[in-house]
Amino acid sequence: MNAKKSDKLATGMIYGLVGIVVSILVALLGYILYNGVPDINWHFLTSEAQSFSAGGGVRDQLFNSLYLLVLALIISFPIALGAGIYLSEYAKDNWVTDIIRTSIEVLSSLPSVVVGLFGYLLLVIQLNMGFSILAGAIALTFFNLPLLTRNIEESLRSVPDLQREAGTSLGLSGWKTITKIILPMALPGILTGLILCSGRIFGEAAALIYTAGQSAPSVDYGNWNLFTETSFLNPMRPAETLAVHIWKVNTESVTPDSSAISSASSAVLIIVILIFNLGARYLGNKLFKKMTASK
Amino acid sequence: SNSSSATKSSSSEVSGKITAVGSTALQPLVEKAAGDFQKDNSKINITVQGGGSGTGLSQVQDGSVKVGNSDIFAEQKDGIDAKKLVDHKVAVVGMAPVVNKDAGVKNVTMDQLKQIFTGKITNWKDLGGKDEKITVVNRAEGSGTRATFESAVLGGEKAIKSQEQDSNGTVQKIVSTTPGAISYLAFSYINDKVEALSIDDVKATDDNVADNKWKIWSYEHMYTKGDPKDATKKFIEYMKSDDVQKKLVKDMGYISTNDMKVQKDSKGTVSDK
Amino acid sequence: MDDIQTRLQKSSRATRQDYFGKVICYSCIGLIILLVACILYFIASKGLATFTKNGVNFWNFLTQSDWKPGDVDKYGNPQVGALPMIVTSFSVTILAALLATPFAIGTAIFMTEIANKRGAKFLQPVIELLVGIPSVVYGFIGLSLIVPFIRGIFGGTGFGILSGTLVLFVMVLPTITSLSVDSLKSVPMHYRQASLALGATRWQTIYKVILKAAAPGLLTAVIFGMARAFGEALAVQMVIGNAILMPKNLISPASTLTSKLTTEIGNTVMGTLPNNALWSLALVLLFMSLLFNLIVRFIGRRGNIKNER
Amino acid sequence: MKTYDFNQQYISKIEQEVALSTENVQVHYGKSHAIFDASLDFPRFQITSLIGASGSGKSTYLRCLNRMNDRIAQVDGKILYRNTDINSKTINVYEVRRHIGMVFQRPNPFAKSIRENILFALKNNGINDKKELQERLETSLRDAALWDEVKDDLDKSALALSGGQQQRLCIARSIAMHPDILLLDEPASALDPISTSKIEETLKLLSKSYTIIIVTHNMQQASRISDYTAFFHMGHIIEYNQTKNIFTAPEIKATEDYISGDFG
Amino acid sequence: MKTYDFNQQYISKIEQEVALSTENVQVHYGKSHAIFDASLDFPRFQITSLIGASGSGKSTYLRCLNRMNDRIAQVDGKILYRNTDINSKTINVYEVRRHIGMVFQRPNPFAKSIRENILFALKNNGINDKKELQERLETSLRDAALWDEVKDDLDKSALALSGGQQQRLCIARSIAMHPDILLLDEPASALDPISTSKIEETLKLLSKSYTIIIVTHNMQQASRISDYTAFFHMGHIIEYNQTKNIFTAPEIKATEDYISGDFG
Ligand SMILES: Nc1ncnc2c1ncn2[C@@H]1O[C@H](COP(=O)(O)OP(=O)(O)OP(=O)(O)O)[C@@H](O)[C@H]1O
Ligand SMILES: Nc1ncnc2c1ncn2[C@@H]1O[C@H](COP(=O)(O)OP(=O)(O)OP(=O)(O)O)[C@@H](O)[C@H]1O
Ligand SMILES: [Mg+2]
Ligand SMILES: [Mg+2]
Repeated sequence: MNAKKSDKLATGMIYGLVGIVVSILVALLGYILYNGVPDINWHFLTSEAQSFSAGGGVRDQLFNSLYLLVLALIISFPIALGAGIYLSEYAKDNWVTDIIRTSIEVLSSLPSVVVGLFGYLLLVIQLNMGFSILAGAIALTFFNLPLLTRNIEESLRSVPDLQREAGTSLGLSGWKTITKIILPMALPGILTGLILCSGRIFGEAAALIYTAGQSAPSVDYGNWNLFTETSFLNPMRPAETLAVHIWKVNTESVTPDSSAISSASSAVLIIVILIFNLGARYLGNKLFKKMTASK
Repeated sequence: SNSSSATKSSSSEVSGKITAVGSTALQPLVEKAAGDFQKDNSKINITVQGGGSGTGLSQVQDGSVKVGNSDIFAEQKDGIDAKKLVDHKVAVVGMAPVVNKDAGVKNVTMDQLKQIFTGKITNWKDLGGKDEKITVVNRAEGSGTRATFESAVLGGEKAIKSQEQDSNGTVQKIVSTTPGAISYLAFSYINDKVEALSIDDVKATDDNVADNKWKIWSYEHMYTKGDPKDATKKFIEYMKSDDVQKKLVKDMGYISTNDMKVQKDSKGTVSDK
Repeated sequence: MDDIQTRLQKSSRATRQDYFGKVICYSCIGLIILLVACILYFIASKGLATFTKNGVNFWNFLTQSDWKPGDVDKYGNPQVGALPMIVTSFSVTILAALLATPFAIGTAIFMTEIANKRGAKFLQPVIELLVGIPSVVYGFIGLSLIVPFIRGIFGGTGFGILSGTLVLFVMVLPTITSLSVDSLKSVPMHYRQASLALGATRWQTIYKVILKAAAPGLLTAVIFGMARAFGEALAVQMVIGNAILMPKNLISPASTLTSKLTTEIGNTVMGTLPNNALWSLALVLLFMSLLFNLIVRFIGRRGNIKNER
Repeated sequence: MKTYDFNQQYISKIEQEVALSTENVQVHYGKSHAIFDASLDFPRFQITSLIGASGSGKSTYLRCLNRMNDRIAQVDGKILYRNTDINSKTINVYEVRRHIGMVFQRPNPFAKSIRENILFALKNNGINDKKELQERLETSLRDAALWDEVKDDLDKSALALSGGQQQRLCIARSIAMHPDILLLDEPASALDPISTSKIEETLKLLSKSYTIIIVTHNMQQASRISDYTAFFHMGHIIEYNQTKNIFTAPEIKATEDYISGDFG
Repeated sequence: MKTYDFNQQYISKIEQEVALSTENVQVHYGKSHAIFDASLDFPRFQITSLIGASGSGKSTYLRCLNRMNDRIAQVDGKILYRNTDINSKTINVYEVRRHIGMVFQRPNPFAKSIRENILFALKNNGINDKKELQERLETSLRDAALWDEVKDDLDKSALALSGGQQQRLCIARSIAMHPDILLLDEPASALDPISTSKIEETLKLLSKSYTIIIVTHNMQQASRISDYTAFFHMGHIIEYNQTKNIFTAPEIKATEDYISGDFG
């Protein structure tokens, strides 16, 4: 019965660990939501931020965060997909691949400040983008790429080789096999990775302070022409995101209600991520079912 | 557009794009002013960003931005050629030592303050307060606030190695929650969660700053590379106008340059205006 | 017949597709490499300037503990000693990883091997949610909850390595957990079947079969967590105290490479020693993460060889 | 495919000692009903084979017998082993599986060395004596007709073996545990005739001291080695009898059709 | 296991038209030599079976014939198809595989619906005509003896089928491509006798217009369906001849031993 006892013991230990983790998580989320949710209201979500009087909102910051997220994903996902496919399907097991992997991992462990400053010097100054959403999105891409790439590679790898053989033996090109057979099967895993990355993008501040900027000039939400200065879609305008706003409010703001704004913004941020997570999960499941026709 | 447009200063035909980068402390003021300014000057587009005084000065020196915001004199910064830059002082900021409320001290002498920050006095009871260790929280090395404080208080001596924070908000929070903590804050960040000390029985008020009874203050600068032109010139004029100085500057907790009875140069020498 | 013969020799849609795919993938990977090379060059050129242009002694940089790039010591040499920050960075990272790993892997095991579908379904989004909480928020929660807590228990100011470790622990927990879950999930189902059919208990199966098969993945997960801890700035900066002192214990104020970097970079002027010195810190960060990666790679390879033989 | 009347079935009573029996076992995969009311007695120290068309539920049923379906399917009914209902919630499933070993349709060796594959479960079981381990290693590999091929490569990864070799390793792994009952799900479908016949001989030998239940598609195999045979059809056990009766004079039409569909 | 003299081999010449032939094919997995000097001619519109013990290299050899070993192993020598050496680097391997289809030992349907499994490759091949697709879908499933079981569930996921059903689906998928040559690696090892015999009939029918090469462990199967048989032993092709000769009067001792090791 020794084995059974140690099984019980280990299971108990795992339950203990999970219990602690869950209580930390719940306490943390509870703390943020408890402090923040009472201050969230329609006005808060739909009005502009105020620099020194009370009653400011986060409309622009919220939109900027979402817009930046979408833009960053549009830029980074295809690159990461290509790189992930390369690593899982084409890369040979040699030193070149080793170097590639190492450099990707190094990229992922760069501190955000460094990436932000690099983005600042390269994009904002050198390439003359100015403080802009585009510069911010590209800076975020630097973070995203290693995470996404790795995740995509691993999801692809977890698809059994039998599937590759099936495709290959039917005379399908490697590319078709990968994109039409392997990729759909790897989709749920890829989606999880995407969600994780989106979360990071949403919460990232340090890299954006120097690239997307920390002010949110008011924009015209009716102006759909993205080449005009005031359009909300103009990728060349500076844009303070929600996370940067939280940072700014906490560090330098003189508004009397700064702590309420900061807690409410944090809560909004988390709620948005939650909605995003659940939505993506639902969508992913549907997509998977559709692509694989399983019931 | 060239110099001819600069002469018609009130016409709204002036157009252009201004980027102002630098001091995070000054950012809200400039940002707000820029917003108001653009209501009447729709062709001028102004972007205001933080990044720190050092960043502001180096960018304006490189010509990457039109305006560099700084809370430190360009002369005081290594690596900046102050001669190439033109200083526009847009506000005055007063700073006061703040302590955690339960230290039990409300007034210190300038010398005591110096001894605290150089590590010679380490307990509040030496100053008539509670028996509690003094926790010094300094500001980030190289920041304008620290430079101002040290030149006014330390007189050339070195501060002890201690905690450092780079923003008013964080310092305020740390001082208000850490027993025995002392640091210094711009007037606008002082609230009832922390105790602002008087120095030599002089209270930290705007009026005392205006006639230099209160010694710890500095300017907020907007630097341009050479004399400002066109849109930039118009905007800086606006910053110095009564619209901004009488209202916005006060609202943000700064002191208007117009109210000052004295002036300070980059070496810290104070003279009557 | 001839038709087929020529078709065998000629390229077809499939070859073109494959070529197309290869071009795309190689370009993507090329782009990433280019990017990494750019960043490396950028950081190296700035960070090395401290030693080449400003004449700081590299050995002193690594072993001395006075950090005053603006001043000179009595011999007229700039005082640029990064040792306290290097030590602190290492300490918080390793401590946070040590603390987080059992919790993260335990949770991952729970989610993949023990929990029913509903339990895992509940935990997963919650954990993913945590990744999205901004560093600033972690920092402020640390400042409002952890620092007073540590102060209450151990005395002192509450700022220091311990507070930094605790904040980082919570921050890297979700990262390590979700990556561990992925690697556990990728262990083939039939390993579990085989082990169970032999009468192994669930724990024996987990411990001897699944964890072993997933070991490289788990190691990577931990390293990723460490990388995140290493590079984290805003949150640590708020709770560690930012004092450039050799850490004497876990509760005295200290400063990490990143916290120093974040605090000061805005106040320095590009091209001057104080600025370059900060870039040297970034270079150290980069170098250390490179080192970590190489160690992992080495361990991973040894593990593989043992498995295959 | 013809449809048959499932009420028409012929389950013969077992005269000998019964090692394992099921009573009204039902299996559901979600909502789909895979096994209907399966009641069988497995005689001790005999080989029973389960035959039937692909998809008829043989694997599903077999997997119930040592609780391998626990997390996959909903299993109702009783499974009696040593007067205990091992399908009850309170049962120690590990102990069950230790006494009722299983070999799967697809070879599933661990990504360990050949030696470790065999010794893994033994060590788990607290057997640490070097000599005993070595001895079990050798005999189990011999019994599975694998010893000669791998004896010099015991520390090679099991994954480097061919499919057939892998399967024989899995059999060896199970035998090494000295189980009471051995369940085999088409263990020979990936084996060549020589290995197959060796395995069959082994099973024959083992049946002197073990109870063996084997799923097979191979009619000859069933008729050659098994004492009893159960015929599955669409989730129902249609006929169960001594193998010689089943193959010479099946009682039920469905069985006869299936067997004669064969190519004797 | 006895050791034989590998120089002693008997490879009969093919009189008929040759559909595919190999010349001195060598296969290495890294440093280990898996196939030695394999030279065979496969007659057109005939079934050739490859037999031999587990691990003797049958799968390895078969996989060379449509370049499935490209990324796994080092294959040297010539493989001639329509007067072209399809083992050359410049060959369009996709085109090769389109004409030389393959069915594997383990069923590997796509995670798609049954319909999509069949139609996917066809559509990729540029066949878009609805009627043609529907027709190929049905005939291929019929030929693989699966139509009756799945005709009402064509949009169900293929992964929900049982192992045997999955394998038949894979055969159908290959047939639907109308290949020239069909390679099968123990396609029936997971099938029940009824399906197996249906498949065998299908193969027989297909051999009127296709060249078929099949690896099998089942001696009866080999003797029943194939016209030619090649016997593999430890990476060498020891004997190759008409099936009836191989099974009645093998020339080489190793072959005889293997076949008589069987249980007729
Ligand atoms: N994991 C599963 N989930 C859902 N349905 C399943 C699962 N496994 C099997 N089935 C279904 O249960 C039925 C019986 O399958 P089972 O695998 O037991 O058949 P079998 O007799 O072993 O067939 P084969 O001879 O092909 O192995 C089949 O209809 C199959 O589709
Ligand atoms: N991917 C691989 N890597 C290394 N060695 C391999 C690989 N696949 C097979 N081998 C080795 O090559 C030899 C031939 O294996 P192969 O799978 O071709 O045998 P087989 O005749 O098909 O056997 P079976 O009847 O068991 O399927 C074996 O010794 C095997 O260990
Ligand atoms: Mg089965
Ligand atoms: Mg094989």
